[in-house]
Amino acid sequence: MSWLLPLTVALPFTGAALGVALDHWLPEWVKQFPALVFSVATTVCAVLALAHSGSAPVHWFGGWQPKHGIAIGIAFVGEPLGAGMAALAGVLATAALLFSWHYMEEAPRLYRVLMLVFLGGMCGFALSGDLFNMFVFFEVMGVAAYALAGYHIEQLGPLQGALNFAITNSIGAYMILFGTALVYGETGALNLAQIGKTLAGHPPDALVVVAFTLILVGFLVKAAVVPFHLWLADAHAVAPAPVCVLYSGVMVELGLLGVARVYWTVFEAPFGMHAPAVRNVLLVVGVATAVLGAVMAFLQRHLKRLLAYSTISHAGVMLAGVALLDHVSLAGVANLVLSHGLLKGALFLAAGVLLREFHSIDELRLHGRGRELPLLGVLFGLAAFGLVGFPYVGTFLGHALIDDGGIELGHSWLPPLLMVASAVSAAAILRAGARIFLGWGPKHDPLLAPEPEERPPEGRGSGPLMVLTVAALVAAGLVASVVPGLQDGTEHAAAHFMDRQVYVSHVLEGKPVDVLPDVPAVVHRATDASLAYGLGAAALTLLVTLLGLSGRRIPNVLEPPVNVLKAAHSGIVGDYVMWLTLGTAVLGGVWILTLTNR
Amino acid sequence: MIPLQLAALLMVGLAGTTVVLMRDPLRMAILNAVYALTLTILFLVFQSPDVALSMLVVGGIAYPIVLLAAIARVRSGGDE
Amino acid sequence: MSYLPYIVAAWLFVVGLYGIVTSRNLIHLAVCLTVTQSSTYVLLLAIGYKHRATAPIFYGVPVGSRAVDPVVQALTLTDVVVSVTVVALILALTVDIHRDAKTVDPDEIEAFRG
Amino acid sequence: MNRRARIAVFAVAAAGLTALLVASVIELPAFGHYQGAYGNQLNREAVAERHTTNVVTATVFDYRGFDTLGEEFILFAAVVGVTLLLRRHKDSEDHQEVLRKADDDRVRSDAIRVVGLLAMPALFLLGLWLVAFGLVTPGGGFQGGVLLAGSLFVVFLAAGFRPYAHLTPAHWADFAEGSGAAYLHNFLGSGTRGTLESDGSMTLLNWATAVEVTAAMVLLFSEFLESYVLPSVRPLP
Repeated sequence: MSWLLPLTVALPFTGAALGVALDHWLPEWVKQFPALVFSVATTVCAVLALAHSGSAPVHWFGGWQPKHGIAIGIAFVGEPLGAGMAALAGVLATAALLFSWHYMEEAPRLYRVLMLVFLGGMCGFALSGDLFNMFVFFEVMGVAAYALAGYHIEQLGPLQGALNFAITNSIGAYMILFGTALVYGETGALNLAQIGKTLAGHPPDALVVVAFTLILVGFLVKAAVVPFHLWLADAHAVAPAPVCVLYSGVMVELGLLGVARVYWTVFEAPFGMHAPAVRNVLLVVGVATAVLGAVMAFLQRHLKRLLAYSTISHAGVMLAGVALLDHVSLAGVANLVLSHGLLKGALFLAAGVLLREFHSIDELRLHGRGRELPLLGVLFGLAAFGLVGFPYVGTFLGHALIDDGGIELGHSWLPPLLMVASAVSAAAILRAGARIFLGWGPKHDPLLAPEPEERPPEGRGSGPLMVLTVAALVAAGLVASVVPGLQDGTEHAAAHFMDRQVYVSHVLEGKPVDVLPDVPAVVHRATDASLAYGLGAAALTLLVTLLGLSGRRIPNVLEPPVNVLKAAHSGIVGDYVMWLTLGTAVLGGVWILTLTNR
Repeated sequence: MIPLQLAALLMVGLAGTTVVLMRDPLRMAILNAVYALTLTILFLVFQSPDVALSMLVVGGIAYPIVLLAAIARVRSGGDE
Repeated sequence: MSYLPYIVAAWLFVVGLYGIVTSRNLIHLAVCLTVTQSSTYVLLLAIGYKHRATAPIFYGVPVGSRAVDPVVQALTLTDVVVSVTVVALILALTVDIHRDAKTVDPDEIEAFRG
Repeated sequence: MNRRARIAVFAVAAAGLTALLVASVIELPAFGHYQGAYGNQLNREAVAERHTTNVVTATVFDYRGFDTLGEEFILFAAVVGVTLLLRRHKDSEDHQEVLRKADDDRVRSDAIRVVGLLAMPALFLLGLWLVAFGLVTPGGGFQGGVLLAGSLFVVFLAAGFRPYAHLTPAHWADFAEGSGAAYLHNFLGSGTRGTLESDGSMTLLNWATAVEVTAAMVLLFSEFLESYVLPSVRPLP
């Protein structure tokens, strides 16, 4: 079934190309359809690829199979985690396009064409098994995403958001390329399996460590991990809501997929002996991201910006899960990506409905006005609740598996911290929801950052199609933790994902694999610890939500650090690039000292 | 390393630095074309004629057009 | 001496970043971004170079002659195209920003705080 | 963070980054002593397998053709993105109106006109030549495409915006860009390797790339030119 894999890129690209080529020759009413048709077709292909991912089919473009053990072409590898990401991208892109059927009134054709290119870029990145090809698709995603961020060209905010996004992510891409060049110089290979094979037994010298750092940082910029996260809130706050669905639900997570993929296929070979050095650094970075994102989310009143910081917080939790370097936690990350993507997508679309109905997206201005939309309020509340990690609801399975992995590896400090982070970020969303849809809490709150008003789209009214899309995403997201067999399936997939030797022999020598042996379709009982953390998170969420609605001032002690935090998120791209450079230098420095044999 | 390569490399390093240090956009656009030319020469002496050609057309046609149009647009500012 | 090309590449990367961090003009900033990117061209082509070798074009040269690496050249070609696209996008944003804010100084655009 | 603090911290960070980069590159194989297997194998086999003498082109259009597909869609997305960003508000102006308002009274010397009119066909032919012989000698669809677009741009320099706009109607440029990009999906094709028809497919791909790049560059230049020539048609919101 390897022919399915290239279709996930070819279909959206063809749709985009035809959309431009035939634009002047098609009647107006026909134009709506192609984007949606191609998006649905892409989703079908990606889901089929996921269904057949048990044998992890490998597609060599142009038929250029490896010769004399050397990869000469570019390969797509349809292993379950990559195919799953492509499928999620397809589902969310389809939801976004459905939602925007009546949403985008300006330049809709350009918008749809860019969405299709964006989708193709994400699928290609998720499936590619070639380091340089990953860079190419990183840029395809990037270029489409930068332009979409600046969609509202008549306002300054979107322009600056798009600019910060484009500059920081481009620098990240060039770091990836610099690292790729170093790797190519050392190994003479670009295929991930080939590089991994060549680097096996190679000592971790400065070249390998720096190449790893550069490639990792490039992906972490996309994944919005502290201190590389600064662009994300700016870009999310201003991009059209349906575009945010793809940013938050897939693009950020693809950054983490990139990290995981290059680590396990390539760098695990030279670093295997020093895994704790990699693990500890990434754990610290992940937890810092989770906590900082949650705190910043709590300080926002601009709903989309609030959701954006909550995404940063979740990206931190996911990075912590990857950082444990353990297959159970990696399976947890996969589950978290799925449930978070669906629920966060629903929340962004709900924010889009609010923007259209009330021409504002400011939590305080919308105080109580959401009472006109009870159904949307219920959906909003359910989606936010799903992000808490309450036992067997929404993101629970992901959190539980990451916690289990952490405890098993002796990092018992990790679960409480992640619990606090997810509780605070969920509380921020629930607080906003309670203010908007229930009219609870005061109308003024000095805690929240002042925010420039976002100018709404021209159109008014939301229409049932939009709310229906939100409802479908919420429903799918809430049950993601109790899909029979999902836990076992992702654990097998994660274990395969981490097995470099099997990957190498499978890709280069065509040795068959069976990634997903018949798993029983059951839902496992969660461990007592993860149930306790789930309940704890729920209690804490409730507490923090009420605290947020009480209108209390923050204690004076906390004011300086909060102000420093706010000031660091300055919106000035020079600052962002400074942080990017500093973060790279520190990460690389730490790893040079801990990873190299000297 | 042959002397030609050494000279081309030093010119690239120098021109790249000058481009960054030049703060006037119009002069920088011109310097950038010079920088592209030094890169073209470097690629030629690195035995990469395809890349050199590509750099030449990009540095000689594409960059100047978009840069000069943007500079002119920004300079003429405030006319609306 | 035999590492000079790589050192020049590293230098260009950092100099470009310096330009971006200190820039007072988005057009200048866009060009600095291309300087950062040009470091990867130099690095890639330097890595693939071989002494006393021809270009990988066997036109008037017998097949089997010692030739430099063709793969890095293919990668650099893609890289050059990417740089044009990014510059074009950033300049388009710059033109729009100038229309709205009457400035192209990244430090003076203040759409976001906190 | 104020500017000075930013630059001070950056200086420290940049010193660290430079040290890292230098520490890594000096462990690369010494300049000129590269030994990688991948490129050698292509150099050995491409000429016989692909019936082309330019191995770089064979890599670009065949072995790693999928990268090129992605690359062309980066260009494609950038052009669509620039069109989106530089669009006139709510499409209130149609193309004819744009042309009517175009400021075409710039004084141009006859010398420029003559040079331009001589240069344009020369550049155009050179562009075609670069594309046509890209599989044999240096050059190819991308380089030739940029040059072709550049030769059309000379019309703007020599004769003004209106003739340039008539020469590059957006509908047809869109059509060319889109269909060129659509054709490039043949990069995905498999099963042609080693046969005579395969170099035929490379030729077609090369020309499709040229069409796509020319159209993309023309659209890109036109967008920037319109924003320059027609500043006043864009109303402030």
